[in-house]
Amino acid sequence: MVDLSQYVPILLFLFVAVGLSSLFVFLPMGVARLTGAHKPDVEKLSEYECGFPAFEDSRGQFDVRFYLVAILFIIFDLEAAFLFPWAVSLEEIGWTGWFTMMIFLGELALGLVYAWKKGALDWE
Amino acid sequence: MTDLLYILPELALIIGGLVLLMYAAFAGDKQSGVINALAALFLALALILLIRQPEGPTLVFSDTLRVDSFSIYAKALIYISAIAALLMAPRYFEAEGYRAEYPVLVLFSVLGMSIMVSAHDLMSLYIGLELNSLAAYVLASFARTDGRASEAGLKYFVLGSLASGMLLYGSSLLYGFTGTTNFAGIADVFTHGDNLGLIFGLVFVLAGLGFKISAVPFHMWTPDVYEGAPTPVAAFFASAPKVAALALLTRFCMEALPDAVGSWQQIISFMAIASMVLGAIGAIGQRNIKRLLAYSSIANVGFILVGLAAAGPAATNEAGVSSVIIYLTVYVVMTLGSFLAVLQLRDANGRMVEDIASLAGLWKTRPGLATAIAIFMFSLAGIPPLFGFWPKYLVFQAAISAGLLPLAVIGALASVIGAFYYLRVIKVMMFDAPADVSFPAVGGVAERGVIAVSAAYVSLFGFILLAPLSQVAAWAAGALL
Amino acid sequence: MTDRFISWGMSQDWAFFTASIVGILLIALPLMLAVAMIIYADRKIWAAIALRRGPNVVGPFGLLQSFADGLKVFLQETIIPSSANKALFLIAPIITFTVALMAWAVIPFNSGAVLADINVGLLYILAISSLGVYGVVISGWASNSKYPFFSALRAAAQMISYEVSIGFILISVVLWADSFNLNEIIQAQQGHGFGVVNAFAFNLLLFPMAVMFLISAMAETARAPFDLTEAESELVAGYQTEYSSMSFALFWLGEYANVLLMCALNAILFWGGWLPPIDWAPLYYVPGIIWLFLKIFIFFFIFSWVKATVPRYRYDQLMRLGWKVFLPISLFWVFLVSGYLMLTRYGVPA
Amino acid sequence: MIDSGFPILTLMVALPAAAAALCLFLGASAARWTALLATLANFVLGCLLWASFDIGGPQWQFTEALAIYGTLNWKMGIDGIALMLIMLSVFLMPICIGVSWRSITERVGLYYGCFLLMEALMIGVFAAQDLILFYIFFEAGLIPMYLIIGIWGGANRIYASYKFFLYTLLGSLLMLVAMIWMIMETGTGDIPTLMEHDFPAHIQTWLWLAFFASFAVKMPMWPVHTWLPDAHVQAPTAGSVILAGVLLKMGSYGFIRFLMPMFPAASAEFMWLVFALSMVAVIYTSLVALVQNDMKKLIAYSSVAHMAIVTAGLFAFNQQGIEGALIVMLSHGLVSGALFMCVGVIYDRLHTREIARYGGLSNNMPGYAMLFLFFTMASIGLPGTSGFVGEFLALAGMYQASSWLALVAGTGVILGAAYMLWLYWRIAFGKPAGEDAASMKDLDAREWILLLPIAGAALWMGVYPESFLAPMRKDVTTLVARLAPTAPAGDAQLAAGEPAPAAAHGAASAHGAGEAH
Amino acid sequence: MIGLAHYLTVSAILFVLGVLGIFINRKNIIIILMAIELILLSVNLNLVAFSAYLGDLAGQVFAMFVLTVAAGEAAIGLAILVIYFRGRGTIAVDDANRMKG
Repeated sequence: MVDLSQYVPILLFLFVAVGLSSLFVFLPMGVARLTGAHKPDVEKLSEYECGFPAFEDSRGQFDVRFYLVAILFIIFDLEAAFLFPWAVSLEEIGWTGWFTMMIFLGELALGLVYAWKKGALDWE
Repeated sequence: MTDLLYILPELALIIGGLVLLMYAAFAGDKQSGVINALAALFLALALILLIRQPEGPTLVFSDTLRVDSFSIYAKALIYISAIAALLMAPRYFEAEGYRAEYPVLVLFSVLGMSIMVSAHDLMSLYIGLELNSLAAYVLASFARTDGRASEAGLKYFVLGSLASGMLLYGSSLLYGFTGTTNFAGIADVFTHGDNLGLIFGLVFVLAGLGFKISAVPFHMWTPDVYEGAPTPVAAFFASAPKVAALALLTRFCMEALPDAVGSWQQIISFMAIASMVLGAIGAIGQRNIKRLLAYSSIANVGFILVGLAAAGPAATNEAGVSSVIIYLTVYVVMTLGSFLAVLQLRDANGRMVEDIASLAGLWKTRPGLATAIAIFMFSLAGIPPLFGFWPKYLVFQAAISAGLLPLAVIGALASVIGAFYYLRVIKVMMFDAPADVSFPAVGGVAERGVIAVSAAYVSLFGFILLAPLSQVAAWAAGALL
Repeated sequence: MTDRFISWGMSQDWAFFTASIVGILLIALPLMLAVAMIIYADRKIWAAIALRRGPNVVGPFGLLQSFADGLKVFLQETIIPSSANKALFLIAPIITFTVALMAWAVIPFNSGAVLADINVGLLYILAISSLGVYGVVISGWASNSKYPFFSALRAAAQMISYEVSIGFILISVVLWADSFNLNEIIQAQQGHGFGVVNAFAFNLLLFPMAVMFLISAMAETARAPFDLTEAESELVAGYQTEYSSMSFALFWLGEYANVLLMCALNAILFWGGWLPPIDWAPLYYVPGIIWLFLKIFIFFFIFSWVKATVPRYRYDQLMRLGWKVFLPISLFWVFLVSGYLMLTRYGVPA
Repeated sequence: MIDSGFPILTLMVALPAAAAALCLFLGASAARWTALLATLANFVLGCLLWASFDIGGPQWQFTEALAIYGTLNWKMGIDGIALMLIMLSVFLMPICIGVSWRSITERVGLYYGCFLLMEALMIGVFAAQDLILFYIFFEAGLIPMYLIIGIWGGANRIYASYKFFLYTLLGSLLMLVAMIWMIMETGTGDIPTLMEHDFPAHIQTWLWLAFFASFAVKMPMWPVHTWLPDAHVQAPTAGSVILAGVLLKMGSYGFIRFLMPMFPAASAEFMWLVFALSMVAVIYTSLVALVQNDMKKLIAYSSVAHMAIVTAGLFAFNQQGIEGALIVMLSHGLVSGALFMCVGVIYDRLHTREIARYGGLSNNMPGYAMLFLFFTMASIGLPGTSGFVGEFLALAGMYQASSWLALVAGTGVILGAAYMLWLYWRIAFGKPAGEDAASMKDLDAREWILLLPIAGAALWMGVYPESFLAPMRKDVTTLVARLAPTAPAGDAQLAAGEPAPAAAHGAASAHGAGEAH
Repeated sequence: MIGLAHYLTVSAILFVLGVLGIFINRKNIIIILMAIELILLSVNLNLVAFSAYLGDLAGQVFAMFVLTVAAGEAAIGLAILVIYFRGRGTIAVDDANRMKG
């Protein structure tokens, strides 16, 4: 198997970072209880809505365009996954590899053109 | 670069698909009729290129694709049924406005099927399958305003993805335990016996493919999708992808698992029995004709799997494979004809009539159509002298010579159960007093011509073409042996 | 550093472990300090451009302002709205801050001065920075309040939109450097511009990418003029609206850590990283870390400058810029750069 | 007469088939005439066929063969038995057309199309010399019959048509599997070859059962006969005629053509089963017939009883038994068809088949009463009618095989006399059940024309059965010889001390049939 | 040390979780989409682990394909879900029952 030891510092970093941020979140909560700053009441704990009590559930329907962006993102971001290994191995795969990827990119571009013409990229 | 010469039909489909996609994007839905015709033309072009293809067998693209007589035949069948599915579409969508993406999606889907039937590697298998499926998911929910269509699309998507997941999981195990994704390489490893990992892989792959061909117990999506999807889409689903998936399954079994016959034959036999029996039983209570056809397709897949199971032993390879091919050929004609006929069923307001009970007295208003439907139904039931009998006979024959007598006997019993619901359609059309629904004649001469031709083909006339059909099937089957 | 610990009598594994922990602390603690200072700098620059004074009360020249703010939020009460999903509500700032720190693990501060010298450093950064969006989305969802929710949606859409073009932009750099390792990318820039300038940005083909990357970086970190996620007039404080105390501060810190990271990436990918600007021997006597910090600060200045002067984009303009301008251009640039490299490096096809 | 190379059998199949296709597109009157002309033409062809048949010549005559694909061949040819059954079909067909001349007013084209198709398929069944070809003809008959019962049938026609279709399909699909197995095993689907092929005994058992499943349903034998009364009652008159007249004969033809010569050992093994079923059928269905209120149902049950005599006679495995069974088949084909037509005649007038609604018809319909009486007598087996010859021969054959069987079958014949006579008594004598029954008109010209030929044929068969027996005799001898090695000895040899086969023949000639050649 | 068997075990667990997620989940269709992704991820884990174990690149190439196709699949799934939601106003699994039989 591949030697993963060079990733160990990253793992350690993860532990440290999580520990540090948890500390930042939870320590003040404890401190606040000690100092007496912790005084919750109903009004304080209600969510913010321009000074009014909330009218309706906040997680209502939202614009379908967000979904559209998500869909487009999935496609275009993951197609890039093919580009990364390609980019660093151009030397080995040569012109065949280049042409292949260009055809792929061309199709991707056609997809973009289609989405564009269909108005998927418009926010209005 | 010479590899490209072997995929000219596929290239035609890709380029056609992309060009039409752009055309669709720029010209809009007003041009969808033109795009539909162009897509059919591209398919015809692919068909021509296909016929001119060297019959090989040739392995191209690092042995991931195999071009041989089997793939050529299966592709021809797929292209022809796709053309038929395209031609029936515009009129169906007339009411809500035909959209130009439909033919493009069909092209892409067909491209995926093309890759499927040529696949000689787990990767190309997967890519082909997904290319087909992804387009198919969209096609299933193509009628955006119809709640049933989106539900059908959703169900198809979820279960189809689950199927791909299982297929992939099996593929990954096969890859891991054989060290290769190539069919020939996998076959090599199997010659040294199998182990648990390989068997698991095999089972998962077959289960995944079982979903795609809607074999029991992986059939749950079929009735819903057939009912919910727009009728031309259902017709398309019932024909071309079935051919592709079954051809793929056949190729996979014959090329990757020739030495694991004992393992896959059991699975296929089980699926065959379950599909034949449950397909027949499930259809009995159906009131919607599209659902009925869905169950009929499940049952028919069961019969085809009998042929595939029979193709296992070396002695009956050819008989089994060619029975599968012939069954597919005839089935495609029957099912396309049936769906075309169903497409004719519109009431005075132009709404589709799918309720079987509303067909009552169809014989009075549309005698020709009723006769055609009756022919298709009897043929699907496999009653001689209609041609639908012949493929059933062939798979039984193959099964018996492969020593799978129980399959043939159960198949025979299932045919009787199956005959029951086919008879019901005929009964409603021919025997019952006319319902209130009137069926004005719709569709052009071409559409009715296709119905007539396919009805003629599955009637007695099929036997006239028996010899050439059998020879072509033997030629195609020869590539896998 | 590992070797030094070994020489102190530690076993190989322990030495590696200790060295890593020390390295982590050497990154994380100064980073937090830097963030505090950079917040101060931000306010000062902004004030100066607006002809105001900025913070000038706490400490000399107001230098301790950030620390005072920090102490204040630390002692504040942490309010968790009653309708919020409590666990998620608290996890969101942790994610944001953790991710903001984690990305620094592969940033080279000097030749060899990198915590984890992995061969796919750039991919790592892309991956980690993509995770940042989770903090935002989770906070918006968990708050169960309208403004955070909408803000989170906007933020998510905005961040992922620009991530796409960032991905393609980076391909151009990777093509040229032929590596994902950040150190190797930096080294590939030595004498790149006209044989003397240590920067990809002086390459005519890559300069547009450098500009686009800078702009995308601003959008990715939701800095002005792309700070639509917390456009006060529309969304109050965006996804942080319901947060208070240190949870709020963590978003804040994370945001600035990300800004610094983006500045560092700009410096590393296009402006030579820890290399001196000119490929001239005397300059190499100055430690690389100084050059890097200098470049980071210059970029931060640019960030602040833009924030102070450029009016905020509308959301549709933002999306249009990402999808209709940057994406096609960067896509085309992949073709251009790779084609150029193929011709120059590997010759005309036979 | 007919050149041996002339494909007359194909022509006889093709002519009605083509006419059937034509009828679908014709109007009512044109379709009627087309059907009539086509069936008459086919009858003429049939007469030519009979006239050219070389009695005592080769076993298979008028053979033609055309390879279609693989083991499927268009192979036709007939022996004497098939000839007689084809004759029966072509003789009954124009009469059927005539029967429905007025009663069918809806979808006339389709109706006659179905009938003509039936004719083509029936001739095909009897002439096919290829297993699969036979199967195709055999099975295809389901479709037109399903439509005939379902579209033009009585009130409960849907149920009857389903039952008819599914019962017969179930049986024949099992037969198909067995056929495929046989083809795989021997590499040929040629029926004459297979008739001489010796399958291993244990396999014969299974194959026999599969074939039996099909033919027993078609025949129909007790207890799978239940579709028949329903089908008969619901079918239009002509449908009943063709069903009783020819379709049932397909089952017994299958016994003679397949079950017995191809699997002699299994046939001997299952002799007890056939006998048992036949005995039950004869007694049981006769008793059931006694209590029927519906005329058609009564005749339908009588058909089951008659067919039981056929099976019993066939499985006696001797010349008399089989010849008798064949004559019963032909006779039943004519007589029961005629009886159904007689029912149809009064049904057309009163639109009910309930026996109680009629009575005293001999007063207002003397001609009808006379003909009905004749057919009743023929059905009972009065000497001088066709029924007598067949039943006597069959009983004689049965007696050789098993005296008990003969006893029970004889009882059945007596019971048959009882219910038929009682039926006649209730209808023709006594007081009219009502005004309407009393005012019915006697037979018109059309009905006379239809019924008289059948009466003539039945009479001919009763007086000079040799005309019909002669073509079949050699085939029966061949069959008996084929069965001889495995045939169990009967318990009642008539002529003890003499060589058994000779004695058997002697018995056959005893009642005047004589040796024709 | 973590060996092939560990990877396979984790992958198998993920796979089973994914399948169960599809069948047991009766709440929300989005969860089904996630379960599908989980299945594909388990496959990828398998492929990459095998690839590393065998020293054969094919597995990683396969994994890339799976990844990309999974993206396409997710996109299409989401699109269909949006259409479905628009028509039905709910994405509860139990509500997907307009067709029966």
